[in-house]
Amino acid sequence: MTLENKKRVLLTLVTEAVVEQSLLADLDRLGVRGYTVSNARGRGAHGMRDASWDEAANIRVEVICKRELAEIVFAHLRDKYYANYAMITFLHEIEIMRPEKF
Amino acid sequence: MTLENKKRVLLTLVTEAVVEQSLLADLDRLGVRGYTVSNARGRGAHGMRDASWDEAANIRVEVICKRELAEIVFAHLRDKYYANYAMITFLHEIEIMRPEKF
Amino acid sequence: MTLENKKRVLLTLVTEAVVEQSLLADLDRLGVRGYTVSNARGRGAHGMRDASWDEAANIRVEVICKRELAEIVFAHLRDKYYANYAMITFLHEIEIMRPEKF
Amino acid sequence: MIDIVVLFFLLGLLAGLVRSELKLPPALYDSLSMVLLLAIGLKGGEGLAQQSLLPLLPQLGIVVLLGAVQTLIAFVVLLSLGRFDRVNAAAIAAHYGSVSVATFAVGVNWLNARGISFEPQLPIFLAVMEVPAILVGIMLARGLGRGTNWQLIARESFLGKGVVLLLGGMAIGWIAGPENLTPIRPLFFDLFKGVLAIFLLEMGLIVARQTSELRRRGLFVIAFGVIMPGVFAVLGIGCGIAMGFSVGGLTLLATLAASASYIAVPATMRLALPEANPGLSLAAVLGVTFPFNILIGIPIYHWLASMLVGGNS
Amino acid sequence: MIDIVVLFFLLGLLAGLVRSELKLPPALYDSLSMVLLLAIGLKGGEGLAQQSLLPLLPQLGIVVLLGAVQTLIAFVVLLSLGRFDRVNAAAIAAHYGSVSVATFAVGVNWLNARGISFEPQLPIFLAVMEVPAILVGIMLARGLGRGTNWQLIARESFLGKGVVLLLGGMAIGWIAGPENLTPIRPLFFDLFKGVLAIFLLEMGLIVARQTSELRRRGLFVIAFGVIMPGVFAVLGIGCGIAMGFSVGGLTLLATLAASASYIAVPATMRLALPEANPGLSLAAVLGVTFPFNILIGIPIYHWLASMLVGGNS
Amino acid sequence: MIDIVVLFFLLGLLAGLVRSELKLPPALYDSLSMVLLLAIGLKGGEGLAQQSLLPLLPQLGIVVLLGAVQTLIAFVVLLSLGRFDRVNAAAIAAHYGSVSVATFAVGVNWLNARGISFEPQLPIFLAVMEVPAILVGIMLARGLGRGTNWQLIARESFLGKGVVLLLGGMAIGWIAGPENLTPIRPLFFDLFKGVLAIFLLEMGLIVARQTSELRRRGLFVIAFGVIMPGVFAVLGIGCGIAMGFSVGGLTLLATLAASASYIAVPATMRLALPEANPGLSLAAVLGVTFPFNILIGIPIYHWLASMLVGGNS
Ligand SMILES: Nc1ncnc2c1ncn2[C@@H]1O[C@H](COP(=O)(O)O)[C@@H](O)[C@H]1O
Ligand SMILES: Nc1ncnc2c1ncn2[C@@H]1O[C@H](COP(=O)(O)O)[C@@H](O)[C@H]1O
Ligand SMILES: Nc1ncnc2c1ncn2[C@@H]1O[C@H](COP(=O)(O)O)[C@@H](O)[C@H]1O
Ligand code: NA
Ligand code: NA
Ligand code: NA
Repeated sequence: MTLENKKRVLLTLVTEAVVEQSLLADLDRLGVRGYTVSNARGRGAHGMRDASWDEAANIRVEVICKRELAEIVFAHLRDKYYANYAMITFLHEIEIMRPEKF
Repeated sequence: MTLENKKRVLLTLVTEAVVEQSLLADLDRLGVRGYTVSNARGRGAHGMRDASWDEAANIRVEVICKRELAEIVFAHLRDKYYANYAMITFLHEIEIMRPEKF
Repeated sequence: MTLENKKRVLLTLVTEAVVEQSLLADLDRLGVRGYTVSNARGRGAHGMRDASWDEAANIRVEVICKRELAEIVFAHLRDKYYANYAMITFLHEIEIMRPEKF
Repeated sequence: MIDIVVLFFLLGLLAGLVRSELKLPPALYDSLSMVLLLAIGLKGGEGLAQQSLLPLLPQLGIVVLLGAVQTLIAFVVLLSLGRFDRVNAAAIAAHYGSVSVATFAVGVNWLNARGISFEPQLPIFLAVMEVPAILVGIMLARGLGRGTNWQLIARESFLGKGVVLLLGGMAIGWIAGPENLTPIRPLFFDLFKGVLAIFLLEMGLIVARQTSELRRRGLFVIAFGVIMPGVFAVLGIGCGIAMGFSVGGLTLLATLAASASYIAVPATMRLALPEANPGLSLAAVLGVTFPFNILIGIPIYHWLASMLVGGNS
Repeated sequence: MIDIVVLFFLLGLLAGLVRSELKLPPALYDSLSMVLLLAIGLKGGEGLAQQSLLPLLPQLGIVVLLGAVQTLIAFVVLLSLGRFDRVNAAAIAAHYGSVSVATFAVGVNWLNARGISFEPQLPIFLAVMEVPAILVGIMLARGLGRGTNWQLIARESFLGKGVVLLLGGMAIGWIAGPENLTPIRPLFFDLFKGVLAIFLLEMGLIVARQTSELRRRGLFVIAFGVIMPGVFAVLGIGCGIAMGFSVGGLTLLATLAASASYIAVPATMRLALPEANPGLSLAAVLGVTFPFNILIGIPIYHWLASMLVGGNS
Repeated sequence: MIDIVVLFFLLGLLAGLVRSELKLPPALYDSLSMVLLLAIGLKGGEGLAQQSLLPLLPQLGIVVLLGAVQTLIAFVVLLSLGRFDRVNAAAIAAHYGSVSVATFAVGVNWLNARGISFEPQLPIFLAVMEVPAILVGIMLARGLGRGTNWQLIARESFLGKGVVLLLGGMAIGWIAGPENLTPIRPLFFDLFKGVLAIFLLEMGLIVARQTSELRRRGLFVIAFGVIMPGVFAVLGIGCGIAMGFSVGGLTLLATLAASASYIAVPATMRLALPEANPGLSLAAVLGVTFPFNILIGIPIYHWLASMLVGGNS
């Protein structure tokens, strides 16, 4: 049995927990249909962020959407957050089942 | 040095925390060799699920397996959970090292 | 609008929480520029690891880097951890925006 | 004067309604509820140690029946007057046939603050009444046996956290007896009201989250959430009189009957009746019935009980 | 003798400096800070219940002004002497114009341990002084209105956890009055110092994390972090004398003025002034000012207050 | 009568064995263990403040030796009678040469409940005896130096949470002295037994998880887990007599010697001897020795001590 899967992209970003509210509001405004958030810690250009207290905690956000929308989100993140916040973003293709959801 | 990597698929699903036990039992029964679970929150067709209490918490489950098994799992999730639970599923190809594990 | 994305690989590993410090020190030494860690639980060849207490907790570590470095990391993990620790590793290609970061 | 622990509930409610940043760590909420359950159990067990257990058996039968009957009544009301479909009617009914620990704790506190004593078996009733409504609710929705994983449901019901801590606490209190409880009194008894206060602060925040759902559901849910507990309280008082309870015991049994579950039942229903809309039940239980009971209900039930039995102790 | 709660701070600091494995669960830290905020609020509300509220209004005006003026002074010092850029100067200044609950709690504990009473409105000042510095700081960096999401900032400021719990606790204490507080006294009052001790243990661990950042920042930050609080304490005592406060009240107001925020302000500044370097402010506030105040500052401020008003109660 | 805190252990054990849903938040477990460690330390430090410290040094030497000898004995037994390979024998031996805070706390509680006093330096022994077994165990498995990251091990051992809180608490208790401890007594001393009770509830749940592993391991592990502590308790009493301890002190030192680590040692061994099977050690330590000690061992050790020294204080 083969299910008919459709292609979408999964955009993942890791950034400072302090921007969660503001970031999710941005995603809503850009037309994203859904997202998943989990807590994370890590290291990068902005040093160690070990989640030992609120200021040093990261979040990991995943968004499944069409590639065009992902690029719009990417551009928005770049313009609004890259300069001043610890943040990485990346994306890759995935197969999904219910294209109407994403 | 190039390691000889093999292909598998990584099936990811995000759903309500309340089904964790039942879902993992299903995975066992379907013949999955392992899985990874982490806590998550998010938004989707079923509204905001912000993990503020047990009823509103999500989990994120990852399963590495062969594509054929992934499709069986996909079909099972569709039949048993899609109608009544907040759930998304997606998959993509990955490279692994120890094919006997997955 | 199309952003010019570059390719990297995302290396993911799931292992015992007890090795976190040692593992992250290894990554630093191998020249990795950053990583993201989150808490996880799961099942695999080493049985159920349900995070019910420290000894039974997993972590999920993600590293974005060039393929060559990923293979070095892979080889190091294989040599140092595979025999005695619960661990899985996998990787796949992703698109990133700021190649100088990874 | 409104009880001080209820002021904490109102603070949480207000903070939630104005969408403040206030959030309690989930681990704190779990810890407090564990202490409350154990404390209620220990207190009950301590009381039981001073009396014979035999007369309890028929009483347990009565309250099991009470829970089942409540579920049936709520089901019929929701189906006929509320025009809910079968499954949603059954699911909501199960919430109302079952009980709420938080409401019970506020009731205990209300009586304690007024020096009114009550029968020590009430905490057993609290543990016992959690379950029957769940089983009746599932049967109302599905009929007997068809496609229901009864084993899973039994585990969720009988081995749930609430039941284990309540009955476990009672067993410990019963085995240890008053004197041996002394060393743990500072934590479980002296801090009880402070713990309850913080717990209710969080309840206020949780209740505040139900308002948008509630607004969507309209008047029937609100009316149901206020009137149904009233009716059940009277039923509870009836059962209590049949068992020869004091005014304090009647008040608490009325409170139990009037209360509706928002922990054990939602979790079990989500698995047993997945088509039922969980938001619907929670809007009624948390958005209407819980605040009604702790703000207005308990004093009314006590007044009713005093009227019917005469005397006020 | 150094206060016992301060010994816990030193233990945490030492453990952090030698990089021990000691870590407190974040949920514990949040729970303790919640209990402290509520306890401080309840105590204050209890006191206010025994006096008229009207004379408070002008006093609130004075402390709001105090917070704003402090922010301005710190800004000018940082810009001119510290040669910081405008945004970083404004961000750091906002931390120092605002207040720290932990420092205040240590001050309260210091006075209690010595049987020195203070005016019950001090906790209100604590709540009120959190906000003005934030607004002034943002205006200093950005000017009025340009591109600032004032709505978001207002929510973060006025509905933050600290303000809600402090004012909520005060309201409850005020409504309930001393007698009705009795049942929750064991948790909120008897455990206060133990809770503060564990809280300061964690503060020690947090402060220890600032040392590497501090080393990079050099002498100016250290000097600023010690001298600025001294200056502000004098300002605070001045305001307190204008309001006719007792020595205890003067000491606490000086402590408030000398203290610098490390929770509310950093979080808000990260959103309002993202170009400001958060590590800079925290190194000064946590690495220098907080330990200075609780180890040395408070006794000095008390001594100063006694000097200026005479008498030692 | 069985101690009430042990009843909580049995409740947790039972709940775990019937696979109930009961789970304690990990943050609660961590918080309780922190309070226990600090309380034990404070109490010990308070006692030490009233005596000279010099005679302690040789005593510390004795208990360090005791821990090392225990590890050796256990290693030989496991290698010869148990037919374990070298690494697993060494790893398990290290657990038994080290100590368990939970067991110690139950012992303290047992003595307190019976009004039996003990020497104040026992908590220091608890801190000191955690480490030597780890070092001896690693050397038994690996020989000296070859490929062992001693720096990492030293950090894990000497700067672990348990050691820091115990010694830190002792230092604070010692510096502050009895009078200055008064304000934090309600939290650390009055709540001690309640905290221990909840802690043991969780221990019961943890122990229950070991049963399947235990079943697989067969009789030798069970026999070892019961007999070895008995032997070590006698060794401990011997050392205690050499140091001229009271019956209470002997009982506690026997308890320490008989107890086996399930926190510090497993974590360190996982890093230092990764080939050792952690499930094996935990099955023996948690599945057999811990319950044996708190249910049966402590009263036996006390009886033995009374026999040997005569008198019962
Ligand atoms: N190369 C990387 N691989 C995986 N995660 C990374 C990497 N670099 C940064 N991160 C994550 O992204 C966060 C912000 O990165 P940065 O802005 O580089 O400090 C870090 O705290 C890490 O959690
Ligand atoms: N487009 C999306 N991208 C990422 N996660 C999503 C998306 N849609 C839904 N989710 C996640 O899946 C959960 C269930 O989705 P739903 O059934 O659409 O409510 C949500 O709570 C989110 O955590
Ligand atoms: N097939 C799999 N898919 C996803 N996660 C897995 C899989 N196998 C193992 N894991 C994760 O990796 C951890 C260690 O695996 P193992 O070494 O096989 O016990 C497990 O506890 C799981 O969290
Ligand atoms: Na009911
Ligand atoms: Na200030
Ligand atoms: Na031992």
